[in-house]
Amino acid sequence: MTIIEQPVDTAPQSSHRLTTSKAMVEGIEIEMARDPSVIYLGEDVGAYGGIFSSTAGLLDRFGPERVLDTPISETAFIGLGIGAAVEGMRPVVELMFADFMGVCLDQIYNHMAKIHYESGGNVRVPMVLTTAVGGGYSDGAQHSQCLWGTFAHLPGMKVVVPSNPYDAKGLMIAAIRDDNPVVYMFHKGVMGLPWMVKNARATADVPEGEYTVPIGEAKVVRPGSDVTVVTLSLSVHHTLDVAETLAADGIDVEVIDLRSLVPLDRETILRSVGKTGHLVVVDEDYQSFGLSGEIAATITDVDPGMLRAPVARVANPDTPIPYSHPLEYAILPRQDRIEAAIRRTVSR
Amino acid sequence: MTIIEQPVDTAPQSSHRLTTSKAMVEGIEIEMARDPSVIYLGEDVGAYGGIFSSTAGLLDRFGPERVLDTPISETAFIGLGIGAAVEGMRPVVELMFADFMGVCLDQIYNHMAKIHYESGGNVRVPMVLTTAVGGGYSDGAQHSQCLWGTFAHLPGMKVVVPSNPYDAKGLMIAAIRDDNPVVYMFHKGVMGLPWMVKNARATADVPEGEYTVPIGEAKVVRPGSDVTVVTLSLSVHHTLDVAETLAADGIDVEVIDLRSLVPLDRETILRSVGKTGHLVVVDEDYQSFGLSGEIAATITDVDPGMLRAPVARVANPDTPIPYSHPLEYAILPRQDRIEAAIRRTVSR
Amino acid sequence: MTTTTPGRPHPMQSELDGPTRVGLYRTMVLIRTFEEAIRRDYYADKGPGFDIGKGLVPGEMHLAAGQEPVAAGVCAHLTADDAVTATHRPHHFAIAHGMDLTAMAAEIFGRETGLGHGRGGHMHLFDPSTHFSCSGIIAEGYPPALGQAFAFRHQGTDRVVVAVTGEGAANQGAFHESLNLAALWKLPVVFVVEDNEWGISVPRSASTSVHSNATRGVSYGIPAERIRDNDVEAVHLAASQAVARARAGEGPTLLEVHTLRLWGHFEGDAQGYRGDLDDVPARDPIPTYRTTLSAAGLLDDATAQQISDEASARVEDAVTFAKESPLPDPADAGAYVFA
Amino acid sequence: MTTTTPGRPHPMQSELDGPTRVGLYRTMVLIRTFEEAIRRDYYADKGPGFDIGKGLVPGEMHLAAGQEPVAAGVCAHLTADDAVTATHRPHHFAIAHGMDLTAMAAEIFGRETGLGHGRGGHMHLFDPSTHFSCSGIIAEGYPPALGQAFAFRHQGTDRVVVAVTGEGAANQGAFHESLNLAALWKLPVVFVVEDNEWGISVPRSASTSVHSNATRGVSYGIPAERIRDNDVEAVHLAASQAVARARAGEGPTLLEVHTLRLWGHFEGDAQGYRGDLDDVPARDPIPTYRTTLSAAGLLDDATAQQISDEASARVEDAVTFAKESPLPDPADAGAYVFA
Ligand SMILES: Cc1ncc(C[n+]2csc(CCOP(=O)(O)OP(=O)(O)O)c2C)c(N)n1
Ligand SMILES: Cc1ncc(C[n+]2csc(CCOP(=O)(O)OP(=O)(O)O)c2C)c(N)n1
Ligand SMILES: [Mg+2]
Ligand SMILES: [Mg+2]
Repeated sequence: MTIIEQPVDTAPQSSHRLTTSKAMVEGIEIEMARDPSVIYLGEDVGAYGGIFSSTAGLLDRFGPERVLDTPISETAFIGLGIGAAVEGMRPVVELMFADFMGVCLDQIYNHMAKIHYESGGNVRVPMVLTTAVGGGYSDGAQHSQCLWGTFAHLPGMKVVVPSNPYDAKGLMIAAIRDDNPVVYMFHKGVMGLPWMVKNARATADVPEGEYTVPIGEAKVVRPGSDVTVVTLSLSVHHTLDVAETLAADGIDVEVIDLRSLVPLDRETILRSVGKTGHLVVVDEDYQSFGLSGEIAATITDVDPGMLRAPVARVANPDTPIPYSHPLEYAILPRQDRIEAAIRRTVSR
Repeated sequence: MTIIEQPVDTAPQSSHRLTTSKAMVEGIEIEMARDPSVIYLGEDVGAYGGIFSSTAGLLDRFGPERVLDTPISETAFIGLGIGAAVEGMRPVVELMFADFMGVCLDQIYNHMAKIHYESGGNVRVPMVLTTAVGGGYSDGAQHSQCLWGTFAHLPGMKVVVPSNPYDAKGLMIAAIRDDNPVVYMFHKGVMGLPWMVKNARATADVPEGEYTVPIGEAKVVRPGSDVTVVTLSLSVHHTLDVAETLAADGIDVEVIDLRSLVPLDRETILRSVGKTGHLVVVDEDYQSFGLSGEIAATITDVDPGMLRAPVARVANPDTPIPYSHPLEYAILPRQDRIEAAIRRTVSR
Repeated sequence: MTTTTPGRPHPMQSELDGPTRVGLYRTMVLIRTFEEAIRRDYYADKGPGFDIGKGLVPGEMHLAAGQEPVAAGVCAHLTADDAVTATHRPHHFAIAHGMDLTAMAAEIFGRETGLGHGRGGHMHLFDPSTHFSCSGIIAEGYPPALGQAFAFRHQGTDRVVVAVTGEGAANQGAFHESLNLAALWKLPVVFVVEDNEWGISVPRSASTSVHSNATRGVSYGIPAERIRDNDVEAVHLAASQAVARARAGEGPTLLEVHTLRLWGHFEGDAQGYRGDLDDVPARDPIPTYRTTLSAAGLLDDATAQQISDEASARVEDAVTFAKESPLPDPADAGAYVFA
Repeated sequence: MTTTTPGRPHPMQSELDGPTRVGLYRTMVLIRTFEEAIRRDYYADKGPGFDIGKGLVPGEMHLAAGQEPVAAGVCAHLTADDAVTATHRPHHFAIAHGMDLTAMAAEIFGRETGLGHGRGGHMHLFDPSTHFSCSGIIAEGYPPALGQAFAFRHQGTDRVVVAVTGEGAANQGAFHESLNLAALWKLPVVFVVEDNEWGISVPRSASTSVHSNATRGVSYGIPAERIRDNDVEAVHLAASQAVARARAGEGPTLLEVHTLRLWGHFEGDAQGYRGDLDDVPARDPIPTYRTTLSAAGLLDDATAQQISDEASARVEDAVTFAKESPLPDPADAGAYVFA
């Protein structure tokens, strides 16, 4: 991490109290130590330690043979990851921002994701593609997107999206050990970076040593009875904030952190909506043709009668992400919009 | 058209009886004749006339200054279209298969689609991106995809998907005249190509001269009272086939051809489902995180109570498209699956 | 190596020994025999008329007739431990690299016994036992080749990778990125550009700003060579040096071979755009090489016949196996999405 | 032109006249003054601590201090009818090409009066009146530049386009595709590579397989030149020839300028990875050029002060205008998605 560093938290704390970024790195580190076939490649992942601190310390520990700075050639180095995976390695490859998918999507969706199928199961591509997502700090239309709807739409790759330190580590270890390509999307706003707005839940106790969070299992992060909010990533935290506020008003919100988009844990969603009868989806990606529709359809696939009110979708309203702060906050699914949507939904 | 040519139809017919591909070309031709700033560029669009006959005859009529064969450099020539549009031209640029979006998506979604917004409306990008979609002829996982869900998810570009000669011409003229980027996705199976399986509705009477089909208006191509099928492109024809079969059994199917995905004509969908209470979505794209979910959400956004049965989604079940014919037909939304879904839906 | 090729010695004064030369011929004949059989069965049942989606072998079919010298000359230096990544036009490299004809044919016929259980098809042949793969997306086979090379070196072996594209594909971004990265990291890759002068209907002069892609080696600081005249022995020689460099850890080489697309871009292509069609048959490299070898006293008619018969027998066995194999069960279409 | 640059005449024997030389200096000073003001206001309100999303100017901020010679030397040959496409580090080119400082500053401050009504931000400056645009995606500004050039020629004008990237970006596929297509179609583009030796934390030696991108011109059959020493007059000279070629219909040229990243990749970058930091201040091209001009008797202290004062006045006017302008109305966030 090179951007003006500040001490994270000086209060006495358990030795395993980590930010999300450090938990993510710890997961990588454990696997690199355990399995010599794990390497990490990408732009500025060496001496810099990752623009969003996804690799801090790895170069020092594992050296330049296993932690590799690449040229700005995403097609070449993601492809390199694919070929290395095919030949038995377990590469973790970083696409610095998910927004850059457009220069290398062919390697991702036509190769990484399809080789296993095209080979009739004879070739495996056990690689992890890590990538930073999300806005909220005025980085403009090409550096703030979530785009998980796009990755999840295209078959053959798993997609995980941790929202907190525990999941960040456990999903990373699970992703590296998975025999399939796994896209690991981390929101800059959950990483606990010293140079971004502070998120209280971005630092937490994390077990030492290895453990996995199973890919494909959502988590009910707050049980509730009145309304189900299905969400992920940074929006989990905004939603939890709102749930606390609403609890004071007697509105009991159940919050589901999807954690994985592919496979999607439809059971957990159905169980919750079966109980609450009210569904709000909070999604920082573009609204149409994406995640929020898929969650609605998860219910209508089975029984639209479960829904006692319209499904509220709190997402980016199909707008490129504006630079100017008030505009950006207007299109992001933040506390104000989430709260309004929940109130509207439970009142019907 | 170079692939083994055969006479299309020798029966006496109106002089405006055209295949979809010829109707598409006629639309381009009218606009090129009318407006010297319209050019067409892409791979094999000159002497070859377009791999799927999207440009047959244009080189002869307009010459190599306006109908340009490009190198296989999609990023460069789509970008070229963008820059030319910014400077006042109206380029039509062909991406030979939508499947190739991965090598050039950045120009498409981060530039073509966003420049207008980023410029605060000061720069316009009036270009058309034409591209062939769809499978059904064993072209494998990298040459058979529809992917319209991906294009429609990313904001700033209109997306149109004609299913027949009339719409192909009218939407082409509308797209070229639109001041926004328009993605024009034509299914190989609706083009009426002599070397593909014949589709009865791929040849039809088309008005001579100019007319437009408004972008953003769906069309009820078959009115019915029992169930609404929302679909597009080749699937419209499969659905109409099934509707005829089911009519004999007293099941009255309303078929909506979306024609445009962006903007999406939600009114027409809501009006129909409001009437029938039953919804089936037929979509040749991947099922999850795409079009079919968005259509379901169009209802749940407003009133899930409109739905008297689960929404049936007949789509590609999130599988890369297999080469072998029986496998491919198993994953495509063809008549058998459409019929079963409609029967299941109306029986609930 | 230099970026342009000085005149090669006439094949009569070949540097190669007789068995090697006959071996190259045998490989070329096997490839052609396979392609002719596929072509025959491709058209066998497309009617009435021509429906690309019909028949024993549906879909697009890109055959490599005329380009056998490239595959034969290059792959002669490889073992099954080395990798090859090819293009939408992959059969010649697959065969030259030793792919099992039976599983290959079965895949092309879409059978459950095929390399990919019928999931891949002719543009998607994956064979772990020869480390062979290919892709239908132009130039996008290059990047994964880098990774195979990286793994081979990381694993402490001297295995190499051959990565193939056409001259049209060399104008795609992936070409540039791959050559730069391979050069920078000195990866054991031999990049092969098959210049058959056409990218579908577009001639090289309309796609490529320079006459030869060998010129482009200098952009990456790597040796590059253009092999003229579709000459299998010249390919063999150049490839032997390139493969040796890669094995020795000296990094990548770029080889461009000026070859010939004997048939259409894909089957069904009437090639109306092509002015040189009349000359093409005379440039067929197989009869030419046969003449050379017989003039050198290495190939009498009987041996040639025997080579041809052997090839036919192997190919027809493979095709028969394919045709007799079961089609995949539609109920299994969703298998193999995930491991 | 050759791919390597022979030693340039010492600036004392400049081929340029006095007013031109002072004009170049004036442009460089204006740029630097603007960047310093932005830097000041960038940090003005990021606290407590440093929160990148806070303050008058939030978000990433890539400043071009040290690279002024490139923009000043190239844009001296352009009029507002010519186009420039720049990168994530665009201010120096925007200013040298004559962008209105007021609307530019207002955009950077995210105001409704900005060039893009606050929608774009510092990486997305679009100015139809100077045909200026930029992009935050590496090398992806090149392809649209081809289209502007195409349109200019199609419209029968002799207008040209300057397209800029960094040396890191030159390893991206878009670079290769764009140079090939521009060369093939002889488009009036001048490609400029700013080699500041770094792509964020990665030195050129770890990203680029050759020492100079000028080497790569040969891959496209176009003239290419590397300008050493961050020398504004050498840039001016090379650009004059390149722009003249483009205007005359002779096609594109590739110019690489060896320049200097005086500050971090973006603001907040502590540059711990950078070993040359101590030497950097002494390589600042502005004081160096000032010394040259004053030695040549062209710039006394009073004139220098006047240039600096004028620049400050213009910049502070622009910044004041920006700060006093209204922020956009959140209710309008959805405007301008479609025309
Ligand atoms: C990215 C991409 N663009 C376009 C195509 C369509 N396409 C398939 S083969 C081909 C021509 C390839 O020419 P070349 O590289 O010379 O190979 P050849 O066919 O001559 O062997 C084209 C344009 C593709 N498959 N991928
Ligand atoms: C396709 C893409 N990959 C990565 C990035 C992230 N990124 C932004 S600037 C930069 C370094 C660019 O280096 P260079 O081209 O030398 O320009 P400089 O910053 O030195 O001006 C990188 C990697 C990006 N914006 N786009
Ligand atoms: Mg070719
Ligand atoms: Mg740089």
